[in-house]
Amino acid sequence: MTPDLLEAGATRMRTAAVKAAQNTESGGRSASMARIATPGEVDVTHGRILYLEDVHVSFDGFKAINGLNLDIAPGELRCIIGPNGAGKTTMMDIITGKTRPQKGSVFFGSTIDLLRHNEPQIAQLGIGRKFQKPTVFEQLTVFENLELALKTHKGVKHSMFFKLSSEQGDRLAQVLHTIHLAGSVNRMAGELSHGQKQWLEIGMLLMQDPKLLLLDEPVAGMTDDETARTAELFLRLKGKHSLMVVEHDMSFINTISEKVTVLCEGSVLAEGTLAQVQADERVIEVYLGR
Amino acid sequence: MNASTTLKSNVFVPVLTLPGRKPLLTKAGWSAFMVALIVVCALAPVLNLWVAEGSVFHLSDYAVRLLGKIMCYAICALAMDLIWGYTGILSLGHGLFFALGGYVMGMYLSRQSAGADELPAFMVFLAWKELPWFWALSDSFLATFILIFAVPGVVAFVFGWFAFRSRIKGVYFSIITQALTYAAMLLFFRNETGFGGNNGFTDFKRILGMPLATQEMRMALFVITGCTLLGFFLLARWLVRSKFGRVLQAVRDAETRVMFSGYSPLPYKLTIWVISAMMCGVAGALYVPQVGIINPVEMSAASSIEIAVWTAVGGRGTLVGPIVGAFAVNGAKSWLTVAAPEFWLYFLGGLFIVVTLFMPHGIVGVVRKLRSKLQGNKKAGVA
Amino acid sequence: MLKVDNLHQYYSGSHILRGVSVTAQPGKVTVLLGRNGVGKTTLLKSLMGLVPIKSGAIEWKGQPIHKLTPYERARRGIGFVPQGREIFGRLTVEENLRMGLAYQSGSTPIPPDLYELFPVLKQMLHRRGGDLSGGQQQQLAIARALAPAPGLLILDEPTEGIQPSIIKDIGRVVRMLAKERGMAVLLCEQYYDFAEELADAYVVMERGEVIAAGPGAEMQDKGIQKLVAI
Amino acid sequence: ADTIKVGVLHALSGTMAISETALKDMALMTIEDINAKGGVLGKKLEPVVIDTASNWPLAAEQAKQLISQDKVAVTFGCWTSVCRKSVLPVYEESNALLFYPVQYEGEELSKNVFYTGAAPNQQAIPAVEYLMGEDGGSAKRWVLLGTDYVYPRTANKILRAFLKSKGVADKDIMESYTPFGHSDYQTIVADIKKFAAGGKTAVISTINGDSNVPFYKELGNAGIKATDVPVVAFSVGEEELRGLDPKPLVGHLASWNYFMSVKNPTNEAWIKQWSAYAKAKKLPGQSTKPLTNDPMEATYVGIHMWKQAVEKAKSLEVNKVIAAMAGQTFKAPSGFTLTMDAKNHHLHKPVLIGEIKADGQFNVVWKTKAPVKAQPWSPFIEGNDKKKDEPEKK
Amino acid sequence: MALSQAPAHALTAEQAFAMADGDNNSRIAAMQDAVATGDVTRVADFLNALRDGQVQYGAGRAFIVRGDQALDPVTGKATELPEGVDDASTNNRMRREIGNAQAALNLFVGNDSERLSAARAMLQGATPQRLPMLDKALAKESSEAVKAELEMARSAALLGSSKAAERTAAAALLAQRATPATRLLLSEQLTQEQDEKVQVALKRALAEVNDKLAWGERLGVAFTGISLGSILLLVALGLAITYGLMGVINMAHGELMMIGAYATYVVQGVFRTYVPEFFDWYLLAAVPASFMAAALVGAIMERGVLRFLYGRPLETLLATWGISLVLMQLVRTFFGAQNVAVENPVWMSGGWQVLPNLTLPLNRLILIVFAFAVLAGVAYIIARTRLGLFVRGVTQNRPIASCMGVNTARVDTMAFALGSGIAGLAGCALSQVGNVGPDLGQSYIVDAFMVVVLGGVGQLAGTVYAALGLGILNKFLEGWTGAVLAKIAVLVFIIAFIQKRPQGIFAMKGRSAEA
Ligand SMILES: Nc1ncnc2c1ncn2[C@@H]1O[C@H](COP(=O)(O)OP(=O)(O)OP(=O)(O)O)[C@@H](O)[C@H]1O
Ligand SMILES: Nc1ncnc2c1ncn2[C@@H]1O[C@H](COP(=O)(O)OP(=O)(O)OP(=O)(O)O)[C@@H](O)[C@H]1O
Ligand SMILES: NC(N)=O
Ligand SMILES: [Mg+2]
Ligand SMILES: [Mg+2]
Repeated sequence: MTPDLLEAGATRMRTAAVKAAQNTESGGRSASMARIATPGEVDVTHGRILYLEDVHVSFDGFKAINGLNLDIAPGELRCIIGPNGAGKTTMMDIITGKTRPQKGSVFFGSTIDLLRHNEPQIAQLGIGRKFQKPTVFEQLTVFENLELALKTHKGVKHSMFFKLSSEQGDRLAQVLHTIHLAGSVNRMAGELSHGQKQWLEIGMLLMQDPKLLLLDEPVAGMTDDETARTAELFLRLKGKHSLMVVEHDMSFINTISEKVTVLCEGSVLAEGTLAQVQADERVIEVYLGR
Repeated sequence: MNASTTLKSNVFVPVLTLPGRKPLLTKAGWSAFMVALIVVCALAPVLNLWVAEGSVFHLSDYAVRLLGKIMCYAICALAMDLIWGYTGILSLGHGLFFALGGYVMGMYLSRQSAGADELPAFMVFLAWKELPWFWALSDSFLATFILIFAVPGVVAFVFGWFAFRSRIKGVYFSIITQALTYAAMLLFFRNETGFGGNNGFTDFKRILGMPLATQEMRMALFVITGCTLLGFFLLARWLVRSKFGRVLQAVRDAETRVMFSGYSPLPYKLTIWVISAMMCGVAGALYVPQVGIINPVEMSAASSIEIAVWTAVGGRGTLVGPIVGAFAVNGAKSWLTVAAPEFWLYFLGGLFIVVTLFMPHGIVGVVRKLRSKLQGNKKAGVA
Repeated sequence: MLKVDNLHQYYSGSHILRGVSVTAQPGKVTVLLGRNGVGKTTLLKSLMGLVPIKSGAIEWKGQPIHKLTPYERARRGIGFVPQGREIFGRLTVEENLRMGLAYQSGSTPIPPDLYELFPVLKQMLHRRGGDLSGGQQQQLAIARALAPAPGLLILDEPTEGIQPSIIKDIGRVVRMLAKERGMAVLLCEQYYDFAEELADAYVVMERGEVIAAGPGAEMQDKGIQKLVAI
Repeated sequence: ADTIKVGVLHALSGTMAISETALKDMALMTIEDINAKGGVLGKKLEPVVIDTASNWPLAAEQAKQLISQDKVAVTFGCWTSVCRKSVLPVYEESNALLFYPVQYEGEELSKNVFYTGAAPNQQAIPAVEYLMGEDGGSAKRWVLLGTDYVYPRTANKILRAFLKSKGVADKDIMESYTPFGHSDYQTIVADIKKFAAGGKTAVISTINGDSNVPFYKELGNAGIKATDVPVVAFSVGEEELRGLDPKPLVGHLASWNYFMSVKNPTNEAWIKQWSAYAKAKKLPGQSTKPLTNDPMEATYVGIHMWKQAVEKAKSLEVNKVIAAMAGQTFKAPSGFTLTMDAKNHHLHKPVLIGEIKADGQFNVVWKTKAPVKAQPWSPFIEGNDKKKDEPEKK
Repeated sequence: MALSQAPAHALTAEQAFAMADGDNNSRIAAMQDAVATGDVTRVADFLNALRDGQVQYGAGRAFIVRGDQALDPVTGKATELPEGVDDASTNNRMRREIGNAQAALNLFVGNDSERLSAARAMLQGATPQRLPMLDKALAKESSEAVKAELEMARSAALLGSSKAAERTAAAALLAQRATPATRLLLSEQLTQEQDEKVQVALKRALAEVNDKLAWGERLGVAFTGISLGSILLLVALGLAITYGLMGVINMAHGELMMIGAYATYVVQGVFRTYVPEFFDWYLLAAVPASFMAAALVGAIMERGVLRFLYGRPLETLLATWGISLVLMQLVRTFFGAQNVAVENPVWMSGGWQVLPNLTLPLNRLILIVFAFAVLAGVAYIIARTRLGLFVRGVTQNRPIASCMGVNTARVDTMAFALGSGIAGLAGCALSQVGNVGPDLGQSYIVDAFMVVVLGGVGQLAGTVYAALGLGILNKFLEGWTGAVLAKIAVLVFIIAFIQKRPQGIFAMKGRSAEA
């Protein structure tokens, strides 16, 4: 190699290093591509399982999330409320890797930077999500839906030779029972009614056995009775799992909540017990109505 | 600790019979499979080689050739179904993989036919002095055998890796696969590329040192093709029956949900894409010695679309369907171009229209419907 | 008046509606209650003509409409808010509202009072429907159905995903539309308190059949909430 | 059987249908004509028509069917070289007979094929010589323009070697290829214009059928006149001009072994016969504007020669017919008596050069005195000097 | 050469015969002789006849035969045609010589514009022998413009002079006139120039000419790119509706174009037969006819087949594939498998000379304008009319649109017919630049899909960018790598581009993209 070539190479290395040092942002999808999800436990020694700091997202200039700060403790059941369009769903999109924020940091435990992972990796790290609009695999049976969601190795080779163990089968049966779909195991998910799909999606989440559950309007379209059962289920999960529940159903929130966060225009408007936030004038103004 | 333990402690769990793991084939399925195997491996050779030519039971050489060719097409259709029917990715580029397999085989056959140290004929008259680098190894059958899988596989892998990584979906994917084959076709058309231009490779004389044009060799190729088809059928069946297959179907229905369930769609799509491409490559390789020519027309847009057409006519998302479709469409084509050379396109075009309008699930769908109706009637009769 | 008589409906072999009869009077709000999967949505869809019925009759303003196509029913003044919002995701909010006015003449303006009810729509007039938040989409779906001032309004779980203050507004509007404009409202609802508050009449379904019906005032006495919860 | 089956294997659909349909009809007319005159060996000919659909592997399969199922005595067919190449092994392996009626690149000789079209020396080379001469415009610079496939590439290879032997330097040759079905010739025409500004230029076009229309239309638009830059084509005949407004093309040239416009009684009678046939059968296109061209003539000649050979051999047996073909003569519509070479399975054919006239016909401006013997192995291709001028017997 | 003398005498029968019979060399000599000595009008008339192939000869005499009347070239009066006459054949060389001879005649007797073009023609094939004639013409020439041209022709002739100084001077003068003709003259002289000094002068002149011409070439490339782009745009616009908006993977799109092209052909035939005097305006009638024909076929397709397939896009691929086979075969059955001829009307033939080496063909110019006019129409309908709104709504959610009171069936039919009609317009346009045959559509279908998809499905603006972008890119590459590699490169570009923008140029972003 000639000296000037060497020189050029050295310059390139230096600039790359500088760039890497300056690159405080996540680097987007490409950054996470090369990275392998760090296996193992989430570090919750600092008492936080989820941690969002100063997150910003805008869509063509519209600020959907605007300096959001939020954290959740392990085992906590946190309710999020807020007006339509406050940014609740967008926040979940950010946590699960679907939307990349322009700015801010999102950590799972104190060590895992979620912005450096893509959706499947985040799911495997232990974050499960239920969508606002129920999404299930319509062309598969209820059983197959649950089986796919099952927490297990999700690689290609493994799935080719996968066989349901009896223990896993038991778990599947329990979940089926929990979501009241035992009678529909062999039905195509696409044939279920709206409410049934909601349950199936919750069931899939349970199969996934995540550390953190993000639930976007889980009781929308459920009867009061079913709502009560859902509440019961969530309360049972609480403690072992961390839950973040978005709902507009105040009575439901009332049954499950300890701490409620009110989101408005992309940032936290108020936080406290339900009674506290319900008494907050601003919350009444923008959300509850008089 | 997990949800199950939480649940266990609180909830009464009734005994529930979960759907068991289904066998690879049903009993009837296995019988049908064995029959097919016997027909291919024993009956056909006997009828062709040992039954006298005048006899009504004689299987003509022409028929052997035709059926052999269609079985190659059936492999393509099967491959297409894995990627399209089960994974929801419509490839308009499978003709490329077929052609690549065919070209690998064609190179070997050309070398065999030209003799040990000679250049293939078309190179001689275009004054190539020596074989270009990519012809290396083409004189070895073992290398050829490996390359038949490797070339389409590697091309598919590289292309698929980029495309799936960029999350190219739906028609966008279809169109770039079309662009890919189209570009490859133009490249292969050029004489200068070194693959015989638009004539491609023809006039093969020997394979493995044996003459190609004997009845026995044709029959051997036929049997190999038939066994390959049946083998691929089982492989495909096993794949779609496994959880792998269900993940593919899930990708087809709701890719986002798949990701949020912790699966990375990329390796799944890539795996089935590469398997599918390799199957097509094998089909191409089997096709070439039987048909006697490989040229860039196999890479034209229409050829790839036709593969999709066979699959759809037979019944997408079933495994018997594409095979039935390949036989039905190509059989009709071979028959009608002779029986009604001026009108056959009306029949064929009409067939596609009728199938889509009245048989949304293809021929197999119609058969299933009839069968369930029959069974329904039977049950009704019993009750 | 809407009169549904002995409706039967099947989804590929399974009997979903088993002889449902319902009426909805102009000027009154009729609420349809029932657990998940009993066939409420199916009933409402068959009223619009979106799913074929096997037998039975549907009458609106004294004329049978069950043979008509959905658009003909719409033109007879039936407005529909489907479950799951079903707005036109790639059309702007304004275009969505224009679609609501499809059978009106081309120059019909979008009624300004819609914006009073749902101010967010005015702000987001030129955003694509699909980009809206879930609740905003629901508001859009309701506004779209109200735009042509239909004589019969069919609502399938309209409060789903909507913030409490707006639910209250919607309740007020529905009552106003029934009382002041004489609209017949058929409302399918899971949110029991909301339903009870609005109901002039109620219908409870179970497994594709009507198991209870009566005037709204009797709901509490008859323990309808319990009935739905079992 | 009391009839003799003969195969007619042409593309009636797909890309090549444009050219080949007329050959199928010509074959049928000739067969009908022969039957009307008593058939062959006292038996009627029965044509078996097959549509290759421009799909060459299918053609190979169909050829097999013709030979083994229909047991035809002979096949007349193919247009493209790739079609011929794909059916060739079938004919050789079954020892059957194929008559191939189209000009081609040579470099082939099969015992089972008779080539009634031109080899390069019967078409391309005389055309170039003409353009070099004073009457052709004394061209000094050459554009070799073709569709990118075997025939143009080979033809141009031969021509380049020929031009070199005539002292033309490499920088005075521009070679350019377009993909199949290319329809936008703006750039190429502009390039020709630019190239032609460097000296007296002629264009040798081996553009494939379908692309000719856009090419010539562009040529006309760009105002390239034949008096400035003549274009001589080897694949443009009367049929191709049918799809064109010939007025802007007047003076551009083609080289063939036959033109419809040649004046002689044989041709007149043949054209009349064809017109009557086209009208009677209501052949689309042909019935309103009957046209004949070189490959049609080659088809016609081929069928007649085969009949003569069969009658000479008094047998349909392939080897005997092949032997009897040697030296067959036939008075062709071109006005010449064509002879089948004793050895190389190619016809001795005259070469005619025509300029396009405003009515889409050709004005013959030059022709050979006598038929020229074909050189399937062009001496301008290295190594061909060692090749034998007859098929290897099996 | 005797051209220097003004012609005075009459054309003789011998001269006429000598021009018609014999080998071309002697005929050309005879022609030059006649121009020099013959009667101007008679010689001009005879030359015209010779050029148009209206001369016959026999028995030592030549005749001008127009229609069924034979004229005596010497007198111009009617005469008897003897038996056994032959056509006097005229090939390119003869035509060229006739042109030169006519120019020489015109130089002295023509009106202003005839003299101007004659003087221009003198630039070609200039030899020093012409000098006396040119000098003579210059001497009596009154028009400045013609004089300037003659000066140029004089320099061109001087380029072959035996004096090096004259050659150098001529080169310098010619350098001022940057045309392909001067370039040809200069470069030809350069190949045979011995004198080094003159070589330097020639090279300088040539460089100067090339510099000036380079601009024309660059603009030419840009124009060809835009032209190709406009064709791609036309070809893709209909598909942008039937596929982009309605989601029908319309494999018969090409055949709808073919129908438009055949409709044009039929209209042309009707004009030729019934109103030949208006033949040149047939295209104006063909435009609506091709639209209607294709729209009708489209409407039948939609009513008969496609309406049963909404929401099953892949099935539409299969059915329309079948329809395309049937349509192609129908055309073969009725019109034959051959191509048919569609002529450019006179007002679309020829070109507009912008620079000496840049002529923009009129038919291409008109097509560009046409393409953008169609685009404007489509954009208006889609974005501004209720039909456009309904189409977009209906294709997104058919059942709900019908609940809004939209007659979805009618909207579907109208939209599909509109898209098909636009394909028909594209076919009409293509008939002016390419083949009209049963396969017309097949050659464009792949390109059409590439353009629509590259632009972003359902994005009209994207379609425009993609069409023009691909056109220009293709033409730019073609000048550089040749047509085959350019096409391959463009395809590879498309593949690479989609990697960067998986939803096309105008990707729909955000949630609505998934909806
Ligand atoms: N892709 C996008 N383009 C433009 N605006 C968007 C996009 N995605 C979301 N928004 C806007 O961002 C805001 C936040 O939306 P988000 O769905 O997070 O609200 P939400 O709190 O979940 O509301 P809801 O309770 O109604 O579900 C809304 O105003 C929405 O219109
Ligand atoms: N497309 C379909 N195919 C087959 N079965 C269906 C289909 N759609 C709905 N069903 C079944 O019909 C029944 C009634 O469904 P429907 O959607 O009307 O219930 P619903 O009362 O509206 O429930 P929810 O309160 O959950 O919205 C359910 O059992 C459902 O599984
Ligand atoms: N043989 C030819 N012209 O392809
Ligand atoms: Mg939300
Ligand atoms: Mg419902």
